[in-house]
Amino acid sequence: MLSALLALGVLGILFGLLLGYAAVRYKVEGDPLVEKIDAILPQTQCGQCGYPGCRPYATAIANDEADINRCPPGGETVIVSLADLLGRDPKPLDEECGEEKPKMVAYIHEEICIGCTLCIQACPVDSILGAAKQMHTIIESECTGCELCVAPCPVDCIDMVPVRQSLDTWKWPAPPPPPYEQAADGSSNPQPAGAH
Amino acid sequence: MTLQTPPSPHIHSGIHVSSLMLRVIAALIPAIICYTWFFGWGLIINSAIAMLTALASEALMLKLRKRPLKPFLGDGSAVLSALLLALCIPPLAPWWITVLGVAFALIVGKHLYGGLGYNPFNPAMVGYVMLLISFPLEMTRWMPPFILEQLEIGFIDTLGVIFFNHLPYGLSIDALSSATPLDAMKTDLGQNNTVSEITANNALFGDFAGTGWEWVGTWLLLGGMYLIYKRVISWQIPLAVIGSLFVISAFFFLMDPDTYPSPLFHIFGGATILAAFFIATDPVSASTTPKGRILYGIGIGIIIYVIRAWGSYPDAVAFAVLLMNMAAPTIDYYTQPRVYGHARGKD
Amino acid sequence: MTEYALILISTVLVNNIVLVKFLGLCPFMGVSRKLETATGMAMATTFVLTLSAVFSYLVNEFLLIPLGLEYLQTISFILVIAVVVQFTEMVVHKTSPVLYQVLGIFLPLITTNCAVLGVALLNVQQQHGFLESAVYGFGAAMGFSLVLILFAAMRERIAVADVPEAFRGPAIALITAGLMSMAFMGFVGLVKG
Amino acid sequence: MRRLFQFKGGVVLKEHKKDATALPVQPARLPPRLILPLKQHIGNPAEPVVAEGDKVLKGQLIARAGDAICAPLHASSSGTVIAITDQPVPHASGMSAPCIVIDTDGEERWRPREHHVDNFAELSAQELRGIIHDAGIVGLGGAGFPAAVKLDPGGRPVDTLILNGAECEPYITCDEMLLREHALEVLNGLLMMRHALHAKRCVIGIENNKPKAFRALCEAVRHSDADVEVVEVPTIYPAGSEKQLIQVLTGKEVPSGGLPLDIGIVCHNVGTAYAVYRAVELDQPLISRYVTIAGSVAHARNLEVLIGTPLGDLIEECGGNRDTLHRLIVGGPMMGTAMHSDVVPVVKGTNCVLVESTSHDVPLPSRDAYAMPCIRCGNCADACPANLLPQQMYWYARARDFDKIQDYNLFDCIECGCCDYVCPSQIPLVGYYRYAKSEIWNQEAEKRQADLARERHQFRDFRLEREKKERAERHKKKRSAVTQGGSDDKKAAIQAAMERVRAKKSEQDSTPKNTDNLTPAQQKAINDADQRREEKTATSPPDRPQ
Repeated sequence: MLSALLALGVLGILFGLLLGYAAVRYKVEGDPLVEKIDAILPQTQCGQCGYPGCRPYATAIANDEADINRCPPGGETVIVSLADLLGRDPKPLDEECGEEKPKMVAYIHEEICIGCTLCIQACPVDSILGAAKQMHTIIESECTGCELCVAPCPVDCIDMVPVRQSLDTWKWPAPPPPPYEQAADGSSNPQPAGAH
Repeated sequence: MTLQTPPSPHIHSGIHVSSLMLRVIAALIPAIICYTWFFGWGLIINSAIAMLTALASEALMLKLRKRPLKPFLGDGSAVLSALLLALCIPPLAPWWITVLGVAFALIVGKHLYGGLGYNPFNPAMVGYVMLLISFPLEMTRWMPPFILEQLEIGFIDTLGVIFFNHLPYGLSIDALSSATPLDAMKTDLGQNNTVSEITANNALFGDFAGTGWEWVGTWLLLGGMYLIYKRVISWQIPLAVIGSLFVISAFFFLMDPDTYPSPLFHIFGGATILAAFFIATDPVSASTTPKGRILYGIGIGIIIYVIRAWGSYPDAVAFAVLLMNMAAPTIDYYTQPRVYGHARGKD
Repeated sequence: MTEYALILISTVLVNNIVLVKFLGLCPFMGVSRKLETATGMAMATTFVLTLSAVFSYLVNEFLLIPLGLEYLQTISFILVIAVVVQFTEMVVHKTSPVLYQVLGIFLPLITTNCAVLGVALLNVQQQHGFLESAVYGFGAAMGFSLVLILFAAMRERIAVADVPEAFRGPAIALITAGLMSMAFMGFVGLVKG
Repeated sequence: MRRLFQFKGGVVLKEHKKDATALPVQPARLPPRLILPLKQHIGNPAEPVVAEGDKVLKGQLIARAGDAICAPLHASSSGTVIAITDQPVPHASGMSAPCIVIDTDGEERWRPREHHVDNFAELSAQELRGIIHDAGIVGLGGAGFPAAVKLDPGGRPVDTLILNGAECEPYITCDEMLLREHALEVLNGLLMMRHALHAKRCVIGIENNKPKAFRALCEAVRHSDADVEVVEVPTIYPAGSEKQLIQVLTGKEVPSGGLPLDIGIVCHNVGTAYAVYRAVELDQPLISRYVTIAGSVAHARNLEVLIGTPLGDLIEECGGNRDTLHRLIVGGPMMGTAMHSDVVPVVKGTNCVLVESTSHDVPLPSRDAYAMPCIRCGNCADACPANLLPQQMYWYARARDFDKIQDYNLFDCIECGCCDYVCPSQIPLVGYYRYAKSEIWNQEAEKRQADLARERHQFRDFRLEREKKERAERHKKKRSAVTQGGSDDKKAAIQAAMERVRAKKSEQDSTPKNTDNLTPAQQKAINDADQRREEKTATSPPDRPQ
């Protein structure tokens, strides 16, 4: 009985030393994964995912505190690429965070704006031009459509406008789902969840 | 009047999936006639049962998935799979064998994966392997060609055997059936007598392969050539299968003619030609890139020989095809052709 | 020499660890969603399996048998495997962090992978020598990797197929694995013994 | 004789070219209204130089080219500019774009001639390119890349200049008729382009199903004994695609993502050569071109059409019925785009108008519905001239997996439609590839925007940080200033403040403002107010500190 304890004890210590040495030699610092996740997120900094911006949400995902389907502006493409990166199952968007809308841009009705700079402080990407008591306006090309400026405005002069489509930004539509996927009684089941 | 605006191109060559499948079925007809000439009405009856089961199970699955029946039943892919499976089943096998095999093939082998175009395995082979493993006895009860037995089993008697297991003149089923040439070769080799002795005294062996079987093989070969000429199947797979089988069997045959039969015997024996031209070239489960098809065919040829020479199953065509079906996605991934404008090396 | 070749062929094809002996099924199902992660997992498992087969033989031969402690085989083998896995985990975490993140729980899970322990115990059961157990370990790992990579490529294609609603995901994967093992039954009897 | 090579794949199509080449080419009727889109080329739109109501002459410049890749625009006929607004333009989306609309006055009065060149050889390459640029010439093969830019090799050697007369799409015969009737002018245009490029060799590629055009070209070359090779290439679609024609004539392959210029080759359309000739020799800008009108029209033919003519006018002129239109295609049946309405104008890149009426008398046997799932038969891979794997690309496009599809080199696809044509399951493959390409471009654009947004967000955090630091420093400085100086500093600070207030106040009282040249009434009002103030301050104690 004693020899059994002795043998296993020696074995344990021997391997412990080996692992200690390996742990030192293969030390890992920093976590490049947060960078990768942040690169996928759409950077609207809107906070709909419950985190104050995309970077905090990325770190939360990296250490498994947050799920990957809480980003409405990113919508399905972000969820699928996050699932791809992290090897998880893509889940539909979490309704509680909002639903996926076409890209919007904020617009200030200049006749109502009183120049109170509340929206300027709220904008996460500084895309509102203006100063105290001066006219405010939104730089359309910089606005990410995060809607954070709509709430603070005391006179509600900001509303969201869909982005204007021009000939260059026009996209070819996806070909219609094949007729054989429409059931015999006409109710077409959705495009196969081929997206994984 | 709103103009139609589909994306280009606006014209089409007019070939349709069903025309492809019907051509393959047509290529099988002469071989079936020759088969019936040698081995009686068993195949015709089995084919009829198989096709009926195929259409029934396809319709059932399409109904379950709420899909329109019209385009799918008409495309002939289910009928083709059923016909190929019927060709691999012994002619006098009981009817429930055929029904079970075809139903399993189509439901599990094809429709569980999403129907036409999505099944990774060849449905006919899935059904055949399931039958071979589950009912070894019925599946090895083959028929010798009639000219050897000097007795013809008429149509009615064959029906009787298949449906009611009732045999004419009180014969027992075992008296009637015999081993296939491949089977006979494997067992006799087991008792380590040489190939030449085996083929000499056993009437089963015709001039270069099993009697009867060699003619069926020739007709299948002609059917296969017709399909290649009509560009219905790619030439790479049959050439690779037969070529690799010929090379490896010739190598071993030259090394030791007594224990390893001749390449011709291997090629015309069993279902090699049927597999090379009709089963392995099923586009859905095979590899799609030109280089990939050659690798896929070579793989099938080698596995057929390995199992026939050292394995325990006499005719390993089904296993070879399934194993290479398994490897097809990986082969496709690594054998992409060089695209226009890309340097030779880097892709 | 042919004797080692026979062992190799028999462990890779005839009695394949996953499809014939049904060992190591949980990583087989878990990691085969994408081809890249499957190749990563295959390499990691090969590394672990071969090393642990060799080390467990050494531990058994020079520690347990002289002291007559054969009954401790399982525990000591698990200890050996745990150490090798921990070592591999550090190496993978250092060399490719993305693979480390994507393998996630399945990397430490190799410790509990029944294929690894199974190979170690089978080595002892079949009284394999040092070189034989190494070849046996390597063969088993090759068998596992081959089947895992083929299965991953197939699953990537099936993932996009129009599979009926009820069979999507693991269900169709299990059916495919079943058909694969049916195909592998063709090799039965290929190698006598 | 030049050795010909073979490109992989391709399909043999039924030509349908006989009917359109029967009648000779004549100018089309002058349309009452011309619609000239500002962007008829690859690059930025031109800037209008005319305003509503201006009278313009035929050939007069109406839109200037900006500095970037652009081509100027000229009035196709004399008339008055009635509007510069958004009009439907020939594009797959059916959307509108800014156009100049001119009502023609029927006089067709030309603008005065601006330059006279008797021998182009004396001009330098730069001057020649200037004339071509000012004439607004773009590639007439259909792409519409400004020709002047393509004629500028930028110092790199040009080994071969290829003139593309292959015209492999069915129904289209505009290049063939142009070669039959103006072979000499096209040849001169080619020599001019050669001069601009200093190309060593010139080759004209033409399909062997156009014998008359080939003979006319050989005749022209013999007549002017120019060292130009006229070569017949086999009639396999898409022989007319730039990459495939280069492969057939030279055996070289254009590097993926690169230009033919990278391998010393420049390829131009025969129509462009003719336009270059007219611009240099006859000082005529690009205002008209040969267009084939085919399909279900009474008599299909080629017409010389003014740029900006609405398609509807052409259809009526050739006896087509505008009310029974089922599908109206600009371009050929393989790569042409179906239009949303027949009011869109002919632009510089329009080479053919293909009409299909609801009576389907001239059937375009297209596939109406998408028939069956893909059986991976590989017919498409055999037919693909770029040697791609269309069945794998379709598989990932359908699954919307846009990274995997790029592993299969999606962007080497030239959208020729061969795979679509031979697919037994009749799947709209090219539709899927276009969808995937525009999604990928869109994702890349969004990625650029996201990176920009991240930078702005990081800068904002940095700015807030900086402001907080500054505010904190200011507080520290102020607080330290107060605490260090002890009480006398404080009194001194108060004293200084008092001084400042008193100074400002005295300065205020001493100088009453604008009290000069007052009317007596105003003066009296001020005095009363001052007087009241004295009484008030005298009686009530000063509540406010003085």
